[in-house]
Amino acid sequence: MSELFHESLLNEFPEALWDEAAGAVILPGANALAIAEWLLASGWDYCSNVTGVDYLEAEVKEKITNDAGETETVTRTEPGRIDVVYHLYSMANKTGPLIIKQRTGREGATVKSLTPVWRSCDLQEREVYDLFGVDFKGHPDQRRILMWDEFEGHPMRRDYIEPFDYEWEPTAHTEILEKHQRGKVIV
Amino acid sequence: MSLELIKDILLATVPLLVIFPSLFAFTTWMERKALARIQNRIGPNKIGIPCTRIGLFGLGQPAADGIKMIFKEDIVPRGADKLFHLLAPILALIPAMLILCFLPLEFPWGKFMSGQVQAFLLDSAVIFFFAISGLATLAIFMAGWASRNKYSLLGGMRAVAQMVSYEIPLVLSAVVVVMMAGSLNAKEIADVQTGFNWFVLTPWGLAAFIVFFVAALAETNRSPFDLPEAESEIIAGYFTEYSGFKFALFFLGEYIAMFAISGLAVTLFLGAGDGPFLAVAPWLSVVWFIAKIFGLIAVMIWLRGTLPRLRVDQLMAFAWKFLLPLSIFNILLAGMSHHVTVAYPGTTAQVVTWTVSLVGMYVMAKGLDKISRSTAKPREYLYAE
Amino acid sequence: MTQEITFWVLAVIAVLGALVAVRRRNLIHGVFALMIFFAALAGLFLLLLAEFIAAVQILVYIGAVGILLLFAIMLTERVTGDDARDITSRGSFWGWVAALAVLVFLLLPAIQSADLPQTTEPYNPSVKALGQQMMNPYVVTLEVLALLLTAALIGAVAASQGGEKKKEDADDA
Amino acid sequence: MTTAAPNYELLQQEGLETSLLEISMGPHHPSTHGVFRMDVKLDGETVVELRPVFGYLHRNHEKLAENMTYLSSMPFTDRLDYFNSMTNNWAYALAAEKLIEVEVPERAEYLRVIMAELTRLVNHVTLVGFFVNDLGALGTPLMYAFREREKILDLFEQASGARMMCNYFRFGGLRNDVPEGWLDRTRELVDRFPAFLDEYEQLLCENEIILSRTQGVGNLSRELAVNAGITGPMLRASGVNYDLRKVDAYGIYDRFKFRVPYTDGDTGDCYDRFMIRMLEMRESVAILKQALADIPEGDIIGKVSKVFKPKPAEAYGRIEGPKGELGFYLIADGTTKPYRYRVRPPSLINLTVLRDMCLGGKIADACIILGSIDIVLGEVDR
Amino acid sequence: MSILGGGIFKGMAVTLRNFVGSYFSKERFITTNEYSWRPESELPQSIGDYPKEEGEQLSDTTTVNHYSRNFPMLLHDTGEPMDTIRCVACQICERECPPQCIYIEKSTEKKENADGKPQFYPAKFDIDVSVCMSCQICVEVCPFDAIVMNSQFELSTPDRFGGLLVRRDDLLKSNDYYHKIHPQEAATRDERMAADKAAKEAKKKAAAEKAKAAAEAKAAAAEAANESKEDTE
Repeated sequence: MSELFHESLLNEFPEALWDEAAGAVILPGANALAIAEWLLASGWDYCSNVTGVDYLEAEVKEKITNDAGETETVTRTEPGRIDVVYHLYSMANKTGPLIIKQRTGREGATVKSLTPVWRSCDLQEREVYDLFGVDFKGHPDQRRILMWDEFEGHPMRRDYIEPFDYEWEPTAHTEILEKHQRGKVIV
Repeated sequence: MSLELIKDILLATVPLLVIFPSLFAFTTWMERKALARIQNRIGPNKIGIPCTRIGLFGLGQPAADGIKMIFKEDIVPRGADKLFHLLAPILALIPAMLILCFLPLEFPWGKFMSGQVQAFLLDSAVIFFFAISGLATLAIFMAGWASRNKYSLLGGMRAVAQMVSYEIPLVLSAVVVVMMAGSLNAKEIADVQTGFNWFVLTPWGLAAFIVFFVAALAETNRSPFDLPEAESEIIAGYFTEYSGFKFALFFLGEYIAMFAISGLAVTLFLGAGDGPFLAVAPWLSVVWFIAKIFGLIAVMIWLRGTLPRLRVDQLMAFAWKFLLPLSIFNILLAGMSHHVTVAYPGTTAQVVTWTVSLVGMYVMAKGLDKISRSTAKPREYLYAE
Repeated sequence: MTQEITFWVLAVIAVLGALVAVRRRNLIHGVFALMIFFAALAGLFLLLLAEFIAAVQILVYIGAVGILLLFAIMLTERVTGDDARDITSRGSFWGWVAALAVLVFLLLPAIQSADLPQTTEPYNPSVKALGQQMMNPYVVTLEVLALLLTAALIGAVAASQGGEKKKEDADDA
Repeated sequence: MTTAAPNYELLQQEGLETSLLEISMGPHHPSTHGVFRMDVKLDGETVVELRPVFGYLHRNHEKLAENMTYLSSMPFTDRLDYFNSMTNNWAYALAAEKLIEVEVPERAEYLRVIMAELTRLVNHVTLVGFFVNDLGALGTPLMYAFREREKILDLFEQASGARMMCNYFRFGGLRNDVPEGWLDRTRELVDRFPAFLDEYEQLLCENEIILSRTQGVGNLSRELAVNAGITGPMLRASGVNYDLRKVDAYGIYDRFKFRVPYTDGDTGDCYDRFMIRMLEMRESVAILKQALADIPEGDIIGKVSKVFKPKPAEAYGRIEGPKGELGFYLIADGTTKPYRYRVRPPSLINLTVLRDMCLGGKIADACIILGSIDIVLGEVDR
Repeated sequence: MSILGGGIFKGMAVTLRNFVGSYFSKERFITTNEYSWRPESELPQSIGDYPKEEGEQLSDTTTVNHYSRNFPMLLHDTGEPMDTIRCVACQICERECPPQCIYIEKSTEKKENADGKPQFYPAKFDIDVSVCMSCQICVEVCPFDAIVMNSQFELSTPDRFGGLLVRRDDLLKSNDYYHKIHPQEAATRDERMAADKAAKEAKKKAAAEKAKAAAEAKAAAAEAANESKEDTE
């Protein structure tokens, strides 16, 4: 049922986009909350999973048929973005996942919080705020959940650099670690 | 100062100070072994004869604990009230030791062979017993307050509330026996029960014994009522901030109080020192007395291994709404059955009063139970294919 | 001979306990000192072979009144007792004068004129006799006292219950 | 973490009612099942305010997985909910198998169900033991639970090599076949388990003290449970018949006939949660009997290379773990390492309603409500 | 429960049954550890008379057979350890190890190994046992069956720094020791290795024949070609 459902969602709210690769509906920033309420009303009563995904600035080579008809590869820089992915299920009629995403830029990332609609997003949105730095508008109690409050930075971002660990003591394992550090490049 | 008097007093009190702490050591071993066996474990079996491998079923464990406690560092929290922090364990121990003297134990040596002169052959022994055992409440409160720690404060408050409200059913259930025995003196109560007509074998005696035993459990903070030291809620309650020998003193106090209260239960209900073969060897009465005490303590350990803990408000409701009315009703029953048997001598009246009081007691208990705990019963569940 | 020694020891403990109870700044220490005073008093009763009264003294005064005081201190706010409020005793001079006056004009004459009974026959108190007494001549006073106490008990419960009622009404409204 | 360290002074309140006692039932507390802290404000014994604090066991499991191949992060899934390593592995294997086409042989499917149901028994029996231990029974039910758990852990050790950190599932099947004689030992254990369950129920289910302590405590309504994303036995105790073994019918659960116990939703308190787990154990025994009866011979793992490069795609695999719905959300970007690896922790999400259930109750109730939610801090903090 | 306190008495009956049962039925008294790959007679009856020889550890006796695993060990076939070592220092296990606790330094020159082929060998092979989480990933990814899980767990050392870094020579254990502690697993592993070797020989023989056949065919074709050339001249 969920495959068909996103058609009715799209024609209900034309401004929502459909991301074919991930099979997800991308909610526009403006009325994300309204769409969420509509979804809750139409049976999607259980929001199982809220995830933050961080995409860095990346060059994307695409084959496009330019005006002359042949295909040539054009490198386009994809701007960095953070997705907040919600997996919705319906406990009432036991139907499969409906995936909705909210997209925001990497600097000053702000997204509508869906906790007023589904309370299960409460702690998970706090975790995305804590580890990704996404500010959820309308979240009842937005604090750091896993890190201690005086912690700066957001560890799950791809470009996060660990602070120098001054309490670290050299042990026999150090040479092993240095060898692995040399060999491994954090992507 | 006649030396004779000093000798008598020493002969009466020193055995108490020697025998009961050693019984305390044995009880700690017994408790740990029994609890272990209930939980299918072995329990302490390594410490037997020092510097050898002979385990001797772990009988050396209490000695080892004692030595460990002596050498453990005694930490006093900075904010604590030093004087009262020190006084609390001592005050917990003194009343426990004191009430041991009121038990009608005739030690078989010296002049007391004939048993007439006993250190504290007081007329109002039972009232002294309850008066002095009330002091333990003070000690626990003092410990809770002096440690300046939130958890021990909670533990202290719970302890005071619990012991104050369980002392009344305790006293009232003892009143029945005193009424029937006609005297407050422990020795006379014991004499009335010689020859196997123990009070526990009469219906109102049995009811009073059950109420007394449950209230005694609460008085010594044992199993279903061990709220002051509820480790799952308030860490260790009033003795959270105690370590080293003060901690051991608290335990000594608790166990000796357990001995004392079960000793009184034995005196009042189970015919202190009364048992077979007394004619042959009168000194057997001490053995029977201590055997009965260990019987009661075994039941306490058994309860500790089985039952979870009550909540504070349920504890209070149980005392005021269940035990208290029950013990008052029991006094009425005892009075009624006494006068009926006096008025109509003969076995038919005896049988009638016994059945009436037994049935009445049970109906009253069921009624009270229904009022206080009406909704709690096992439920049925649905199944989905 | 031993009676005199124990009497003086108990008397001194009692007086000291009372003094500490009055002078101590920390209220909790004060209450516990008061209890030591009660205990010494019970000891004196024992000396007079009135063991029932001694037992009741311990049971009622230390067991109930003492704990009542502790509860009172516990439940009232900001009287934890160890903060540094100094007890000023401004008019201590006039206090001494009043005490001396009471001693000289009231106590001393009373002690001289009282004729203490010098009985010699052994006095053996027994609880049974006390019980008998309480039953036949004084049974009425006993019942009245019992009623009075029950009324007080019910009153106390109503008073504390009342508090909750008011609060509950406030919450419901 | 709270911002300023909560002041431990007695709060000075105006007026005459007693001051609030602020206690931090801190990371080091006997009944918080691990390093979990609750800042509790008490009025006497009643809980006025309760704030859970997480993060003491946080080691950023998800960032670790982004720098390792799919196979290398399988042993780390054991450390999520360290009571049920087999079901953690299965959830991760299920999600990864959606990324790559691999056909899981019959024997492996049967063994997966057997291992998962044995883990459910271990988890429920130990949880009931800890729950009653919080109630105050000095360890006796817990010791009986551990005695049974020992037998099952020995079976895990003989099958996978380790008692708790089994690391036994692989993408497309299992790491190695069970040694011979293992299935008979499991059949013997499963036959003896109902007798133990009867004794356990006789000890616990009609005990008046447990009845009066747990009934009416920590009520969770059906609507709040669904809205707060509660899953697992806690949800079924609040009256919603939602069990992923029946809804998704992943693996070969549709071949087994078993029942799902739930309530009619009018109470949903600690006693229901405790009883639902006791009844679920009997259903797991029923499944085990059927699975052990008709397990076929055959190889144990499908054709898949140890280090593989899945096509760029997203996959969300979820299973009915003993604590609730355990989900893995993997985003593959064509390399040997997952681009994003997200764990949906049932313990953390079930804690959303802890505050709603504890307010108004006593401090003793707060402990057993936390016990009835059944959290493991490895999964809460990841 | 009809009678008052019925549930509590039932519960007490259970604990009494367990109390009595713990003295009689073995079912209620599982504390002895009866898993060991050594016969019963060789097991130590009390802690007093063990370990017998110097260096032998108690853990050699009380380990679970089949697949119990603790820390890895390097295997060498029968004979002098360094000659018959199986590991060729290909460093796959070092790369795949999740907690990264293996450290290998490849030898510069090659050495004859068991079946005569010159191979590299690990000059240094250290495992930091304090970091290893005994997850057996290294055993799975090793193509030469050179590393296997040992079930010895008495590795405590007073020295916190170097003590827990187990060197190559302590890791090396013989294959028949492996057969002793994990009989079934060792057996399946040896069968599989034998089967692979046989398959390899068969493939090599087949390849050789094919190569010979192809050579003959080429030679025949060459002869046919130059015969046809001779015809055409």
